[in-house]
Amino acid sequence: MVKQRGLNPLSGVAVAALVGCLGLAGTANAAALHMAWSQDATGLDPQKQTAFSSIRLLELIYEPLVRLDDKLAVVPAVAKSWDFAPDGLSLTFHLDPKAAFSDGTLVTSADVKASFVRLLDEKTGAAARSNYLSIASIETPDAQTVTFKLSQPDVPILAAMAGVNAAILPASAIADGSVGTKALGSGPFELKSWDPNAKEVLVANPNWAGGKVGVDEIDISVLPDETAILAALRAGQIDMALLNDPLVATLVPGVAGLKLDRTPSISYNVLQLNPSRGAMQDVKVRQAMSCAIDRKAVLDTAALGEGQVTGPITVPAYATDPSTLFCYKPDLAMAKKLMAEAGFANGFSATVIAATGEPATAAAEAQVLQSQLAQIGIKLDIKMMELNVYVDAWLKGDFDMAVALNGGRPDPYTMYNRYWTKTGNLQKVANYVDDTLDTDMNSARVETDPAKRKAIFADFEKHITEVSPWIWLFTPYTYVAERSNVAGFVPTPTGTLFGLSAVTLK
Amino acid sequence: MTLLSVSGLHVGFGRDPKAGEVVRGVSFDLAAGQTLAIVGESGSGKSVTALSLNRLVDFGGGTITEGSIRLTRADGDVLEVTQADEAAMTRVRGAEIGMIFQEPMTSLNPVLTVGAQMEEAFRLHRGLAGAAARAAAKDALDRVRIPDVARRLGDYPHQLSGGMLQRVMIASVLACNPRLLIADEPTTALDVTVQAQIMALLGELKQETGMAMIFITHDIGLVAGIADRVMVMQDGRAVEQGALAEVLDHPQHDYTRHLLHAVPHFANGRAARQDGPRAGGAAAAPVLTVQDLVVRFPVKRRMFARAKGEIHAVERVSFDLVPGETLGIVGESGSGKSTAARAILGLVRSRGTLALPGADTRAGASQRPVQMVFQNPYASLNPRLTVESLLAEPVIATGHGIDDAVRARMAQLLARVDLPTNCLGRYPHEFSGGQRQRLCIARALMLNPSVVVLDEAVSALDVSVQARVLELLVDLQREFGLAYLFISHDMAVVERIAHRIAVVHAGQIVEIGDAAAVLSAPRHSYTRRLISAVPNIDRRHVRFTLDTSTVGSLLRPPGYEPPMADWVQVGPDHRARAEDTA
Amino acid sequence: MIRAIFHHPSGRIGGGIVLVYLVLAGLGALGLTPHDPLMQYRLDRLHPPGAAYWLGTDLFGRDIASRLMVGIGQSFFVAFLSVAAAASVGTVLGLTAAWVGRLWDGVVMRSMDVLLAFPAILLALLIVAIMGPGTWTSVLAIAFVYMPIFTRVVRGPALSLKTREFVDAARTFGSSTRYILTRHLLLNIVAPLTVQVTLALAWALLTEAGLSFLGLGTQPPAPSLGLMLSDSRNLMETAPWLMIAPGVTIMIGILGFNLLGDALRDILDPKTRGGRA
Amino acid sequence: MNLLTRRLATFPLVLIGVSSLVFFAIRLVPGDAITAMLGTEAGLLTDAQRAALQAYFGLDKPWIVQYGHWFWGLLRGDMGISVTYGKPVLTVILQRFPLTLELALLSMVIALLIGVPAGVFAATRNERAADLAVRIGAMIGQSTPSFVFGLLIIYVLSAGFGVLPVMGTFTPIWQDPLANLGQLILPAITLGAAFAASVTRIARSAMLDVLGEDYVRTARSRGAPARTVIWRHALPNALIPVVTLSGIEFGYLLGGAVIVEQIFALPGLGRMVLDAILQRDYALVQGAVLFVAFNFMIVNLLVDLAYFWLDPRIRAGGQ
Repeated sequence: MVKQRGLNPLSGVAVAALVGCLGLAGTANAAALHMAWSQDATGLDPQKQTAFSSIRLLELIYEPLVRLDDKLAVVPAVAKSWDFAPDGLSLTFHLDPKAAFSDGTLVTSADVKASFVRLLDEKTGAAARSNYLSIASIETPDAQTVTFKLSQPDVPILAAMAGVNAAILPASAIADGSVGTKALGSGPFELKSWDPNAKEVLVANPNWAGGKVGVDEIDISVLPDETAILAALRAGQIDMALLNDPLVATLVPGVAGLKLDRTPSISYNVLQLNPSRGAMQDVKVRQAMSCAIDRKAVLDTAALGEGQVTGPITVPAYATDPSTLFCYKPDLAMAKKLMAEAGFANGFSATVIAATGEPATAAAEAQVLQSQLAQIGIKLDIKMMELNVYVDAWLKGDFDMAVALNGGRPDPYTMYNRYWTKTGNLQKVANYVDDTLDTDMNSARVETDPAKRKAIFADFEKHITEVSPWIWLFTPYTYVAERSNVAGFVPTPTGTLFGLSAVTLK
Repeated sequence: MTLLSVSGLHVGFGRDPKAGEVVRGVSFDLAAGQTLAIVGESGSGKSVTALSLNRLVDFGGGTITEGSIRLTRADGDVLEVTQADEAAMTRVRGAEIGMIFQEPMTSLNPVLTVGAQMEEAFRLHRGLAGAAARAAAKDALDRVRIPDVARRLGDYPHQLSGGMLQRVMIASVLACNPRLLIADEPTTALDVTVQAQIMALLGELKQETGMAMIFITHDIGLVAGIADRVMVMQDGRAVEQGALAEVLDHPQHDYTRHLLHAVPHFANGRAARQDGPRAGGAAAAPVLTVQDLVVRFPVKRRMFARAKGEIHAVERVSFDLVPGETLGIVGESGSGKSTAARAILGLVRSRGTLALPGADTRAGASQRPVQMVFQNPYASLNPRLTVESLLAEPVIATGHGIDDAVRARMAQLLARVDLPTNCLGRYPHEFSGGQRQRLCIARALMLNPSVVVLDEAVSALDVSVQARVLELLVDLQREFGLAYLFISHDMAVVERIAHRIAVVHAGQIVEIGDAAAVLSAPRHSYTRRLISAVPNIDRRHVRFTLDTSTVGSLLRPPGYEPPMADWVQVGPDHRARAEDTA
Repeated sequence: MIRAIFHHPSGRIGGGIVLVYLVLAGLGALGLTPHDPLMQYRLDRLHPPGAAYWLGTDLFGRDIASRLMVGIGQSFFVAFLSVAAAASVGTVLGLTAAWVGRLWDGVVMRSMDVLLAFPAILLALLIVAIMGPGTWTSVLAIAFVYMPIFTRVVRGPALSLKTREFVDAARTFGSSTRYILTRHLLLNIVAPLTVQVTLALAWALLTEAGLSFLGLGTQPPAPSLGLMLSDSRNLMETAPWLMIAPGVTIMIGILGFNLLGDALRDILDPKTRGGRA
Repeated sequence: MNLLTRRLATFPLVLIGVSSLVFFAIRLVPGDAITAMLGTEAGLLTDAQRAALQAYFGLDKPWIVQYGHWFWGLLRGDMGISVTYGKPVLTVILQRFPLTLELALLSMVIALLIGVPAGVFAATRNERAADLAVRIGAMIGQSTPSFVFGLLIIYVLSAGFGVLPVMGTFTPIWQDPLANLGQLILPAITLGAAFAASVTRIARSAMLDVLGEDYVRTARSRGAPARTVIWRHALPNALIPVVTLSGIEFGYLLGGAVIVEQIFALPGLGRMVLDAILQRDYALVQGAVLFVAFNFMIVNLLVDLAYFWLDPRIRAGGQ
């Protein structure tokens, strides 16, 4: 009697709730694409934001001069053509006359100049500035032409300009300081509303030079839990989602009506050693570690085999076949021999840091590495850290080893000069000075012949895996899950969502 | 006509009620309109017997294991209570059997108004609701002479005094005109004058309504005034029962005789001690002198506001105490007698002069010449310390270690208060109340004090235990030359132990002097009222008169100083405060 | 005392569970597990429960049953230690606040309000920043979170004990404040404190799981129940046993502590001890 | 009212304590808004760039100056600007608060509707099979982490029935009450389950105490049927500990239920605070913690007022 009193009203509420849920699920508007991701953008200033979660949103709103296609080739964006001067000291862009910001004003060379002046201004605080330091001056002969005068030959600068960090902003917005608070770009979509960490709504930019986009609107929800994203896909509440965790992504193909795009990314999972510390100062110890680690096993266990074993260079155009690299076939006997030669037959102890959930597989990688290195007597102590705390320690180079997922760049020079040249900004993080690496990097910068560049990078890759300051593991996949009503999405290795401009809904 | 017939009743507790029997074979008959008094000490099974009659014992974890209880109902049917189901019992309770309990303060629901609880009785058994129930409740309260009824109905229990609450309880029970009223120690928690009022009320109502009553008490003195028949219980059995006069005048059982004679009964000063050190006229130097002791508690309204007044809890109390003497301080609850004791021990802030002349002239005098024994031996011993730790505490407090001398003193004192000397490792809950109070006394004597303050030291004990503890106290006094300050509300007990008596009322001493003199010839009107309220086995079927006067508020405006009192010298050692005769 | 627990119906179940857990944790600590809890059997990754692996294996091919045994020890170590720390500091603060009263009471209780209102995550992050992540950090963070609760739990009864007659008696002897606080107040708060401790142990087990989410708890590969549970969430569909095993272990453990707490409350409470009023 | 003013007087003290603690605590944790925005790319900044960004985020002055500045703003009712949201802190908080408040209320209602009757039921059947069943049920509720319970609900609904509450956004109750309820009911059940379990335990033990009281015996002796005894006489007296517990739990819920908000993707206060901490949005963390602390104290006050209302003895003057 007592029990019924309490339960009757409650079961009524539960029934009402279920009815409510049923009624509300899947109320999709025909021309709107419903999307979800687990991490939201952290800001709207395309020149300043470096987080991948920000870039993929901003790439839909802003356009750089050029962009990369799904083969990582440079293709037109705001600029419809470009050429290097024979001496390699100037680079000229011809703008697309149709290119316009979403408010209808045309993109002119003045906007381009203003954008790069802002990017290079130290007061802006744009981290990407370091990629464009060879720009000596910018000339605008006419409204559709821009010439960058370079202080030294810089081939990779073109690919570097393909990122949204080099996006073209309206000169007027730069002048009135509204960049970062109001998103006004020349990309395929226009930002209608943004509720950080909750939801953003994008609408098609009618003035986009690239033509008409396939959907009128994109509603993006931030669902922090990836299991919940999968549930939302199942229930038809969203059409498309980005996933990070292979444990969740691999479930997608098993669900009727869902498909999974997996694209090898150019970012890489790596075990960063600190060659300035303890036993790791000895190249033989680092080599021994490289030989002891079974990269395929790390990939199979920590990421369910979702990814590809990789050498340092992840861009397909320049990459060497990993199986030819030093000790990419695990060789425990060799590892033990090297350890003995280095005088560490009994191994040593060290600490490895990793960020919680960044990447999702970090803790798992650390544990597999720990168990593999234990075979040659290296006792690893794992320290998981909140991301910011980790970044703080990483930037100070304050670690023995670090499990990291580092971003890739379309050009290996842009990707690695920061670590392996003597003047690199992150040289202190790498903590390793090597003449060969420095020379290779600097010659890759000035060399314009792709074939010669490829040879330089092959040499770089062979050498760096032999001296083994870091131990490269694998490139992960980026995942896009779609319901079967979504068509036309083309993923790229950089993980950009620019392909959304071609998506249509059935 | 037999209303209730109980035969061979056995009641037990716990998972195995047969093994845990508390009532072991009680039989009695009760005729309509008759009053049966059940007398016994704690653990005798008297309350459990009563609770079995309406099966409330079920809710306390008890089970009737054997016997029968046959209740003749209003319609003439006979109900076998031991077999009745809960629904039937719900109809019997309240309507046919009403019950009032010992603690009026806890027996009413604190979150419901008095009126709401009164009305419930009318709603349940008379089907009244709303205004009709309210009117009935008002009538019922009028019947028990509660002043200002309309306001009282809206009050919550905590706003009423104990005596008032017990009247409310009685009123709500009488609401349904039960044919049987069970009163379980209804006056034990009340002051003696209030007790007299309640007894008077019960007697009067019984006469009016003709209901039968079972009156349960530990105080055989109280029985005389109300009962027709008496049943004496001990260890779950009825050891004697019979008509009132039979039992009181010609007790057959040893235990009844013990209750009647060994237990203190008030004798109007005839039983007062005659061995006082002042008896010869050559009094020794006082060991404690209290001059103009004043205790006031500020009453604040808001945090930062000035005090809005002061409670004058103790007002200019003066007396002295010579070695070997007992000063009894009597008064009712709220009179300030305990506060005065606490002030002497330094437990509350006070003004006035406290002198301990001669305290350190004795050999082996203590650093703490005044010690105290508290009212409740259950509360004044830390339940989680062993006897050894308890006895050691006063010694440790003086900075001494526990050495062989201290242990020897512990053993000696334990032996002296008749506790086994091998009990040092035991905990308080392993002792009975009397033993615990002996332990408290031993503890107070550890530091060899010259004055012991005994605050209601025997009030919580069973009557026969009381007598033995009093004897022990007298013996100890003689042996150690102790001076006692004996605080009690119980005139019979004070009479047995005090050489001198101070009567306290509203924070002031109204009469002080030789015990026999004060008790036999009280001068002050308050003393007289107090003495006349004390129950007495010789006063049978007395009608007490109802009196609803209350003690006025002790709250005075800040800075108020009462006028000096005038004293009347009544006898050689007997003074009383002068009263306005107007 | 032990006999009393096993005579009490819920005490029997609760005591039994706790005993079994202690035995399991003991065996785990001695290394008497079916498999090495850290050994990664690479070929048997995500193996369902069966004869070889009683409760299956995890993502790395480690034996769940063995990890649970060690994890019980680890989790209970963290829970016990943090609750012990919270209880002792909270008790001292609660006791002194009640005894001294006035300004000190205000300062202590308002500080506890500050702590109660403070997000536990920020507190944990701060402690990690100072001490680095690991077992001790979780201990300290959990201790900080529960300290105000213990302070409140102790202060209430201490305020009422302060007015009890045996405390008055002690004051008439001139006993020192320390003696009164420890022998008279603390000793008598042991009963509610014991109950609170058993309840807090249950919370601590769950809080440890929550901290592991942020990498603030037990560091891998050491198994703790909370870490095992939080690691299992994205494998819920692939390998449900990963969630069920630690989940049920935590549940039964908490059940055991709560039942034991209930029994202790009944046993230590003088009101129910005598059986009859 | 004495109580009310005394309580209110302590508010500023606690708030100053909370604000100072949170101000310095968040700054002591490694990492700042720059690393939160740029991650490892922060290493590419030149000194001048870093200085420019520090000035932008207001991190360039010594802590004590920053504190003074912030505190002075606080006194004028200005909590600063959130760097992630680009809006005044109070605006951001007030935007998130209705959801959190509603979720907390709904969970408490669920908890009380289940917990109180279940606790009373168990108490009246002390140590019998039904009591044990309720208690085991309660303990399962109490010991199931909310993420397990929440994920199970989501999995069962989406995989089994293909339905799910709308996630990611929040429909305020004044716009569409039904949609609002549909969104909040599952998270509320998830939170309410554990909450109900605690209420059940407390209600049971309080009822057991109260059922042994003299006045309950009095009510029975008056012939009150079991229903009246339990609901009218015993329950109101047993409610005080239930109110205390509900107050504490409700206070915690008003600070946001991080894990449940995370799983059900609800933009509530808990997630906002967590995100703000992870993004080192100092002004928002400070403002939010202060706001939560203030709510916590208001709830404490309401609990005291509830005692006041429940117990006439407290009403009379709090002895």
